[in-house]
Amino acid sequence: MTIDLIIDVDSLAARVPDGAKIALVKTTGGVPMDLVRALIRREVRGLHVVCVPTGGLAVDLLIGAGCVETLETSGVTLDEFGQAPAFGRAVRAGSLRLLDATCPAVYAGLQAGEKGLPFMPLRGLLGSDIAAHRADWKVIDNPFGDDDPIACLPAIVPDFSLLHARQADGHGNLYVGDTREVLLMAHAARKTLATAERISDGNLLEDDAMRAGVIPNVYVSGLAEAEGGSRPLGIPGGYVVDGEHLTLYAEMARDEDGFGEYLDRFVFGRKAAAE
Amino acid sequence: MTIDLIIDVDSLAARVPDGAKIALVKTTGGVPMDLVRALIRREVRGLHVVCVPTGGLAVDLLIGAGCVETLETSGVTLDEFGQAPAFGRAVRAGSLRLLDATCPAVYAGLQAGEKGLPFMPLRGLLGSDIAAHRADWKVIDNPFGDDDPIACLPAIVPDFSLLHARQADGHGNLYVGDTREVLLMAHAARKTLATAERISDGNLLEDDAMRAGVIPNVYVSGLAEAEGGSRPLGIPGGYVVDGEHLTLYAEMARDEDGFGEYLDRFVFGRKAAAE
Amino acid sequence: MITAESGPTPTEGGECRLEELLIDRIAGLLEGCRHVAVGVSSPIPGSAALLARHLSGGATRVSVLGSRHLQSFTDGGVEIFDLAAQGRIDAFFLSGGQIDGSGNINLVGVGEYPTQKVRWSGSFGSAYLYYLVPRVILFRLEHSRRTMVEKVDFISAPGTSDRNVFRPGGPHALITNLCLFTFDRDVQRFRLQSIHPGHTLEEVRDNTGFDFEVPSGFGPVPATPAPDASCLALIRGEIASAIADPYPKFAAEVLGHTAAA
Amino acid sequence: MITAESGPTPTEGGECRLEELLIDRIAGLLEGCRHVAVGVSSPIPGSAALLARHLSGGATRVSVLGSRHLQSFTDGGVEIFDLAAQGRIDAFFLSGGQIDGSGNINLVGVGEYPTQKVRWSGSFGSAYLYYLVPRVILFRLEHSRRTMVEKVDFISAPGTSDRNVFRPGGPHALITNLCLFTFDRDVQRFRLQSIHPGHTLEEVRDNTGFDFEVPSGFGPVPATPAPDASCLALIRGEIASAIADPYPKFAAEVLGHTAAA
Repeated sequence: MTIDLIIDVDSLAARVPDGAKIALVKTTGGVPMDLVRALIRREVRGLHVVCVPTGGLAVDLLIGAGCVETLETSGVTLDEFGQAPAFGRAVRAGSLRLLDATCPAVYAGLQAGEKGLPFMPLRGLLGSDIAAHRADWKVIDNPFGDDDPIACLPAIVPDFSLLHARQADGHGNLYVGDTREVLLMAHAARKTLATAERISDGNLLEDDAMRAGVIPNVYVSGLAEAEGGSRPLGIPGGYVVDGEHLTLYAEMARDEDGFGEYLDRFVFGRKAAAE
Repeated sequence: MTIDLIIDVDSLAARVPDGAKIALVKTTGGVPMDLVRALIRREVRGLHVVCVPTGGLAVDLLIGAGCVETLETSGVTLDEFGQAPAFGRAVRAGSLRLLDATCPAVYAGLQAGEKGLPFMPLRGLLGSDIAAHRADWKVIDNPFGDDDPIACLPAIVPDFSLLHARQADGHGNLYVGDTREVLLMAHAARKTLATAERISDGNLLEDDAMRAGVIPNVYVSGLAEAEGGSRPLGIPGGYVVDGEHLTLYAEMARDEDGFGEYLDRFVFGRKAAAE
Repeated sequence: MITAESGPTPTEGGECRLEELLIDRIAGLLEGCRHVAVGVSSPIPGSAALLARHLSGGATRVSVLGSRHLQSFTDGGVEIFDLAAQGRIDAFFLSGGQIDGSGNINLVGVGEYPTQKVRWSGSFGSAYLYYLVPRVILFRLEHSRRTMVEKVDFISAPGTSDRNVFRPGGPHALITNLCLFTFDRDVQRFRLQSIHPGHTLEEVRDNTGFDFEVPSGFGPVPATPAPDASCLALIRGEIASAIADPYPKFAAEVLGHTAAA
Repeated sequence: MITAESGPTPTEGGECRLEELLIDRIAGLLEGCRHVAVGVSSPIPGSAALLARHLSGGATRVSVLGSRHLQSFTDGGVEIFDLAAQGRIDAFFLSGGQIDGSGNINLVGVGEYPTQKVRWSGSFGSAYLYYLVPRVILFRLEHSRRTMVEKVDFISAPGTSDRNVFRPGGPHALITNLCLFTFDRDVQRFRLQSIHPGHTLEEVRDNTGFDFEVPSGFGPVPATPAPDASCLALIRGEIASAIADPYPKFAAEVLGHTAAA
């Protein structure tokens, strides 16, 4: 079990079939950029991407590279580096099936998935155009209330949660500290494929101080070591976002040609250089 | 804020009025025994005790001392030391309002409380006598299913969660490590009153390794230092249960006289000795 | 959740203790499981799960509640229930102060609820896990008309449910100090599978308050097979050593484990 | 969630920058709050919340998302939403690519959904927090007929709800580069409260696509008061220093904070 678990990043990417539903966490806490680049290189198609609960560079790259069919998100943004250009183009072109959400609705769907529940109720939502366009959400009368409508959201169960951990061990346990949304993602998904800054000796679960921040290996079905695997994004307790690179991306990706050049240079080129 | 927060155990107990709904965690992870003894000394009455999700010595003591009106629990037991004697007597005497539950139902109710939701759905339960005796639970048809009944459980919102942490800081942050049910309890309750093995300098939230296991002070409204405050029970990362004491309790509490002697010696006496 | 009332009852000329026979047999019931969870106070089921893990070459994951090293939960007490509802746990153990012929279990008490003359601890996770875990193994070491009743006084969790109730799980087998039953979900009854060495069908019948199926036409009910020598050595060696983490007393007194081993 | 499009627009003879006026005024709107939360990319609301905390003598708790030191969440991204639903957050800030006269906000885009000609980031937490946080302050530094519209193209979150909708929260005020509105939940309209120094009612009207209430009978609409000297010193000193944790660039360039201070 332990031996099969640990492979390289491209082998992880090979395990994600076309049409898979994948979850990716928001920019600040564990986006597996190396794995995302490997997915683009392997030309994965038809993905349903669940942003937990928002997306950034990784999602914009996957969209621009033509990997995404459905996007479920509360927002896509490059933060202080501007709007996500490939996302905007795809929306205008009508090439994405959009499931616009709001952050707590994504969490609620994942929590239902985590708990093996068919749905979770959630306040808010009623009367918004978000809810109006989500035929998969339903409104019931709160059984404990009196004329009290409340939304119910179906479980979100990704086929794969893809994440980058700051540390892992040889048993496949992942240390993610207090970025609990990553733990939630891993719980909700059928399988979790992870990269980690480093794979250490020993067992993270035996470390009393770290244990509270560990995703146990029961959820993890593939792991690859990838130092700097979140770059040019940051990882808590590691490195911070590379602002120069994000500025460059925002500029290059403004049109399709520039986006293509970016891929050549930083996605396909990176691979070529490594070969 | 910081100064008012830190008081002594008896002052904490004084903040819990008669009739309050209090939550106490299961035996293995943070039962505030010193505080429970202080509640008995102050002769609190009419408590609604929510066991998270089961109870042991603390609950048996509170019941035997006449503090409890309603008991919401998935079980009360002294584990390898036998049945809980005061609980059994109270059931036979009909002096307790019993809300028998099952462990995940207690968690689900607390999660609804944590999320400000009116209810949470939960699988299982249907057709059990547990459900038959819980008029506060309802069954709805799963809005995403077809003839698929599912139970809905109302939020559990304790007035006070009472807990013992292995460490705290002067800001009122509590370190509970991976005993997440204690965090859930604190989230769900209106207020949390805590004791801690020790109150350390600095800020636990600034410690990257510990942060994932911290209950932040936003939930905490009273804190007292109480070294050994879980004894004779244990605290993870600290001491283990005192089997000799539990054996003695199980013996003494077999009848009411013995139970009274136990209180005199270990609850009231303890206080007397300290004065 | 499991009340282990194991005594030192040797079987077959003292070669193998009842506990060892049960450990071996339960491990057999766990074959093919990806993940077996074991509740607190369950040394025999825990040992059986560890044996099943060994026999699977490590393919079977075991989570022993209450043990720090034999479980890997990091989301608090709720995690085992979430895993079960997701279908990530294949087998679990439950017991009952009373168990009836429809597989209903009672962990609450005897008499009319709520002011019962005998009150047990409570239902713990049973009213949930019994519905969701595919192979629930009922384990009770007191096989008598007091425990094996026609109809339980209180249904902590029912053995079967209406067709429209979401219920991937339920009773798989019932193992006692006398015999092994399997549960037939179609007819909603127990079927006697084997009788432990030294006991008889008559003894089982005398001590069981409910009707059960007895396989007919193939001779007498078979005896529960005892573990062979290599399996026994395994139980007394590697398994005893592993179960000593949560259950040192059991490992030492029943399986003869010494701390030095 | 807040798009801060702040420029270096000095007011009243260069004494006080627009940002400082806004920080002071927003802090006033936060008076009496136990807990103010501030979303990402919101340096002005963040500074205002810190000022409100200071003025409350520490009674007001401030949580700044995206900052490590100015928030204490340990349960992941969901915790702020759980706190809001519990009524533990009294004030939050939202913005909108479009805001209309009924308080509806649009963070999604312009044109017919889903293939919109202009697509913004998305609704983030607005379709939840707008319902649950009692004092939501709408903040937008571009006050024009492009942003302040008669009817939004897409309702990320509505300004008001039917009577039977659980809604303890909603719009409290709208503050722009031109003026401050409050929202009257009874008539479901904005009411002009004050106009920032250097601007006029006519300018506000010309740049607003929706109708709003103008208080009448008490002379002209008052000017938004500028912070006094001691408050300005506070903003440029202690507040600048605190907001430099999440927003070093803003603290330096707008509030003149130097790392050494």
